[in-house]
Amino acid sequence: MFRKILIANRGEIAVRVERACQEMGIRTVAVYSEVDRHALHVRCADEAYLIGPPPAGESYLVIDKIIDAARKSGAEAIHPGYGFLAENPTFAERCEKEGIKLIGPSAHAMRTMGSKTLARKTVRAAGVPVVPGTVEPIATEEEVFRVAGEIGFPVMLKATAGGGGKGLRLVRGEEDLRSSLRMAKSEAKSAFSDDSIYIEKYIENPRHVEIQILGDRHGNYVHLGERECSIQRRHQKVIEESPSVVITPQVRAAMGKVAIDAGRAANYEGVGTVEFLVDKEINFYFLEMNTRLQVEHPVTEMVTGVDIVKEQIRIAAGEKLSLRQEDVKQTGHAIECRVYAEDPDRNFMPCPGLITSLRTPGGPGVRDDSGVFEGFEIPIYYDPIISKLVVWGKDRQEAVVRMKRALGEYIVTGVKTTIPFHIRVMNNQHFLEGNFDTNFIDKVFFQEERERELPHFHVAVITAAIQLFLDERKQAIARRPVGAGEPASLWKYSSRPGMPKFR
Amino acid sequence: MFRKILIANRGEIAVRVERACQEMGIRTVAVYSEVDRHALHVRCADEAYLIGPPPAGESYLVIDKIIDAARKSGAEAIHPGYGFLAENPTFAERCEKEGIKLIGPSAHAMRTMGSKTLARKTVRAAGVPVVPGTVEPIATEEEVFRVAGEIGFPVMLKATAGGGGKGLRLVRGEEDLRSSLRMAKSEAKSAFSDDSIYIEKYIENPRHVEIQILGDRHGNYVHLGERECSIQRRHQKVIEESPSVVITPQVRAAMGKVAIDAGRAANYEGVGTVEFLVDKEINFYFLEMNTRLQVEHPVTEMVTGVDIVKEQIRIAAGEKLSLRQEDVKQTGHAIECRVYAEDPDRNFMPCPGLITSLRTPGGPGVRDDSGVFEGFEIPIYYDPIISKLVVWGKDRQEAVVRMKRALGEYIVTGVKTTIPFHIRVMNNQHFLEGNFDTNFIDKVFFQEERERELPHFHVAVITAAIQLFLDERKQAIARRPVGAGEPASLWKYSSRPGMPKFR
Amino acid sequence: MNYIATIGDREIKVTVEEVGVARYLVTGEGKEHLVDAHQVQDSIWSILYGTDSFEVDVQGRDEEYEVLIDGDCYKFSLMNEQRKALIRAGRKGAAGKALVTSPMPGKVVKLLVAEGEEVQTDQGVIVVEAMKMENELKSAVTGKVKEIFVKEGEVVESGAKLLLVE
Amino acid sequence: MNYIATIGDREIKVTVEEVGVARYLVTGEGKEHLVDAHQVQDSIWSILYGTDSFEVDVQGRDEEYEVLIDGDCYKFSLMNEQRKALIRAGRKGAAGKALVTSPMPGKVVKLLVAEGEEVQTDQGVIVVEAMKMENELKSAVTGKVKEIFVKEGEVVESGAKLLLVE
Repeated sequence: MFRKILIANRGEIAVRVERACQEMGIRTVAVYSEVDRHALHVRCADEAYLIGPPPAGESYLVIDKIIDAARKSGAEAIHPGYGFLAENPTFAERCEKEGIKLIGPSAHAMRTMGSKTLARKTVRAAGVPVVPGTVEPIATEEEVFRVAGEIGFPVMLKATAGGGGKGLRLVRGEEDLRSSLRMAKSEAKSAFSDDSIYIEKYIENPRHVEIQILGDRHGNYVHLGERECSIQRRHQKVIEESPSVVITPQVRAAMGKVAIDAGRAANYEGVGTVEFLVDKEINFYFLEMNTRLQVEHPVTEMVTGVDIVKEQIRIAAGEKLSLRQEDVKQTGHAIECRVYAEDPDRNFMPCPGLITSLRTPGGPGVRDDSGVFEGFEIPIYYDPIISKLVVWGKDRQEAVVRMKRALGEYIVTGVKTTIPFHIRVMNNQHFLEGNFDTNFIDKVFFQEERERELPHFHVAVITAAIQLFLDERKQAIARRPVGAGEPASLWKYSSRPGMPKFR
Repeated sequence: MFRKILIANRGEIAVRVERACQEMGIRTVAVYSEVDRHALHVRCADEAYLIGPPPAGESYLVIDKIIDAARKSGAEAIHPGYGFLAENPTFAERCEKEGIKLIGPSAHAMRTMGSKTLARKTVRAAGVPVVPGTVEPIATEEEVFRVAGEIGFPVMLKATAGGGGKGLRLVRGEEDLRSSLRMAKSEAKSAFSDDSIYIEKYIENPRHVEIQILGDRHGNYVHLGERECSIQRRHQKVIEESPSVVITPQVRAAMGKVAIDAGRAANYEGVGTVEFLVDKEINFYFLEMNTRLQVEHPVTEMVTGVDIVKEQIRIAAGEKLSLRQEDVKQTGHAIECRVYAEDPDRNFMPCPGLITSLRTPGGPGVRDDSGVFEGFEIPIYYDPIISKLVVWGKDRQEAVVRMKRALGEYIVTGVKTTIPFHIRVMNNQHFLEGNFDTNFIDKVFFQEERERELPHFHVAVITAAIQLFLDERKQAIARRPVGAGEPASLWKYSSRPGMPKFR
Repeated sequence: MNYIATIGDREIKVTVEEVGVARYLVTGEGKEHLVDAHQVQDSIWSILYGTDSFEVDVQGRDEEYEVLIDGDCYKFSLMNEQRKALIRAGRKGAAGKALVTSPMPGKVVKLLVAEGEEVQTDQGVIVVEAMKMENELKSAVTGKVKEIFVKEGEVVESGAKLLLVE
Repeated sequence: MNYIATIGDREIKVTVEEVGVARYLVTGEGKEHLVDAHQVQDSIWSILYGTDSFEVDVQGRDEEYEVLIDGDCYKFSLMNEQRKALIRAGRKGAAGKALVTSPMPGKVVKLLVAEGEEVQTDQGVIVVEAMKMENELKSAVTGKVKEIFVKEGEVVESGAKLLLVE
């Protein structure tokens, strides 16, 4: 087993990996940019190396700096977490060259699955069902129009190097194709410095269900069942759960087998996730394979009892899988809510800033994977994730009420967070019934929210009035010139979700 | 099912019960004394009633005030938590008279088990093995000397109404008997306003193992296995775990059967705990039965997946047990550390005060049942418990390293806490080997701690020096008169545990 | 003290009177309520509204309040009566004017309109990027782009003036 | 700046020199260390001792420090050289004197000795109750009870003088 591991990441996932290492008796090495000196992943590590200025492009994404820190610290392995260099084959090759074990799959597997088009080719050859569309990146606008015509609208434009919902555009008709292509390419360029795009038939109202697999270098594979990831906004997952209400044991077994086949097809070593689109008839189509530890891995840990990060490290150290397929049992139900520093009442605008107070939820069945603490300033340079709140219940009903309870206990002040959004989802009838697809949030939820009456308007106004009463008494506050209040009061006021109605 | 429940308690256990109620859709009513207006159990409740001045004797222990709040709020049931009125038969009778359901056993069962002597009589009749000693409270000093002579030293003096280690005295020889009796009686008087004492043979180096039982009013009983509670200081539990390393499946089954027999003997309804002393040969003797929800119930919840508080509420509502004995499975290993506002380096002196900063542990397998938040002032009037930190691991080894990891993440400043003490226990070789008994902390652990060298003395001094350097530069601090530094420096300095040695 | 809360086109008058330590008699829409209010943690208030317990997160800048209770966000403006009267005066003739400001720190990626151009309510006028997400900001009113305060590529603070529609 | 740390009967000289923002060159027992020190949360410091990362909880009142690292409590006195010299002078003739103080707020339950009585090191001299626990405080030295500052039943603050043994 490794004696020392460098974690080439930051925030909650770096902390998650450090926790696994500490429990395995492995020394941890953190890397940090200039704004992250106070960050939790630095405070909790055994060693820490400064790797440059705040922008990821000058620190967390610079291979030379990561390798240099690994060499100086004598780390035998590097855990990339997710994002940053996690699915970068060049980095994987460099690690190999330097004789440092990258905790993840081979560069070859990353390349195969990293290119959506090559991935589709590969798994299709292995008998995995895929969505109709191109398997090659598309060169010209003309070609886009031709292919779209062939497979028929609606179509999806996707960044070949894509992930995390970036460089994705749904196009319902020819008229939007040109502008959407421009946006997709520009986003892809800025996010992955690669603007190549491919096109796919768009499955109407699909569910997004994924299978977690583990594979060792001895050719053993197991799957840990599915995660239901259909609760998305702007094509980005925000709530995940396991099991999925629509997946029967038979379908689960079939998806698991296919997922493992996909893994084998790429000689996959480590932990990986095979994503599927599931239509109304519960047909499933391969969407992509993520060759990394997934943000939402904890929901699977909660229902299977398997510590996925520890397994990942053992696999990287060359050990055989510690469990066989028949050892894997799903018990109860788990849900994860991703808590971001975003304002759900202003179209999820990012809200970086200082966390002025914090109360994390506790009690039975509650797990908080956080990257912050009271007094931490969330930098503007990285994804604004605060923590992943995960609950376990003996069934879905208990898990949902428990999540609602935990979200109610969760206090984060100083920055806006998505906690209120999650509470509203937990209260939504369709969600409670498990009746949703990937369009639920954008198409259904916000509509219903707009109609909803808010119950405690008087308490809200009265509390604000008491605060104002005390403020005014404390001092006559220097006020802004008359009328300057408008911008705030006019800013998209009319379309704010959750607006109370009066009759 | 009840629509509204009043929780006649405060702190972490009140919060724990509120959580269960919220998840069951039951409205919660908190009661609070004048110092507890800001307390978490008030903030998290649906309703709250002020019941008087800080001293428990004028608020949480005043039956009329609790009943009055229940009536005003329309609560159909009262959950007493532990301590305060939890095992008070008069209160139970009053609730019955008022037509309010007390969530706990009958007054009769409380009386039977509440009097240690009557309890011993009752369970002995039911065939439960008990420790040799008196079954009646002892009237005179003379009698104490006589009985002690009969059963032979060492003997235990115990408050008949006792609990929580109060009014307990071990006497090794006749010479200490008189003074110990005085201390025991005075403590019993102040703690339970009842100074009656009984005497028992003292089992040398026993383990303390207890069985959690559930019983409904339809005569169904199950046990949820054992809790190992041998890690005690001053006869008070500080660390509990399940399962116990010394209990085999056979012994577990035998203890479980006996525990249920004890419950039946008192017509016990609700959740209860039967405590046993276990000697070197794994003979077990009935010690006492606690007719309440136990502080350490979460360790059982973690290994069985049963929400004991919810079961307790369902039983009180007249429902049948939701599980049979064969449904009960222990999975993995759980450990609880009680985090108190006490100074482990000054003989566990209570340290009430303001919590100036807080970082609660998170990640996989960690549960924190807390009653505080950053900015909360721990009152001097009640037990100084801050929280119960509980972890689950697939085996004891993982549970121990996980607890160590979680304790390391746990930051509480402003008050001294027992967190450092727990970290040291998790590092102790005997504890790691599961090789301990109820004398471990007082007799073995502190001895070994005194011998241990501390590894990071330089970092400690250097950090303090940097702080002093910055303080001095900030301002010339007004200093105290020369020599006044002595009290602190002399206070039991010589016997502080964890003193570094230099060679 | 008298306050006016404005939510959408509706106004509520609230009177606050201190009647004890952290205890207030509050009158709103004819009803009287005894409120026990403690600011327990930063912007978090523990409110006993009668005997009902609420945790209330009050965030106000200037007269605009955003209050969170049980995950619901209550947005309204609140000011004392005199102040309200002043505002009413000040508002005269400003109708149909809308300043588009940046709701977060970020970078101006693209201007979608030019000065003098006609825009409709909710028409996208500018794209601001933060944390690699492009956000299209819309005009709140119908009118003409009077002035543009920023250039493409410019980094802007939260609340920065971007452009004015009149 | 030069400091003297005293632990038991041992003294360590430490020199602190600021060499950058939150960076210090620290010399102790002949060895030099580059230390990056940030007070991140109340009394908690994040220390990079070279590249080794520590979380250090520094609690000091007057010159007495209690420092927590990984659950271990390091207790020592620390002051600058000049101050140390003064103390040395001040200490003269004070040997064998011990003031017993209350380590927590509580109530004096029982005095176990009277003024003028002879006591041994670690002999119990007074019982203080806090949170229903009786705590017997012991004398740190052998000597005679010089003065008793409290009465039975009296409520005392943390750090209150209880009695003096000389």
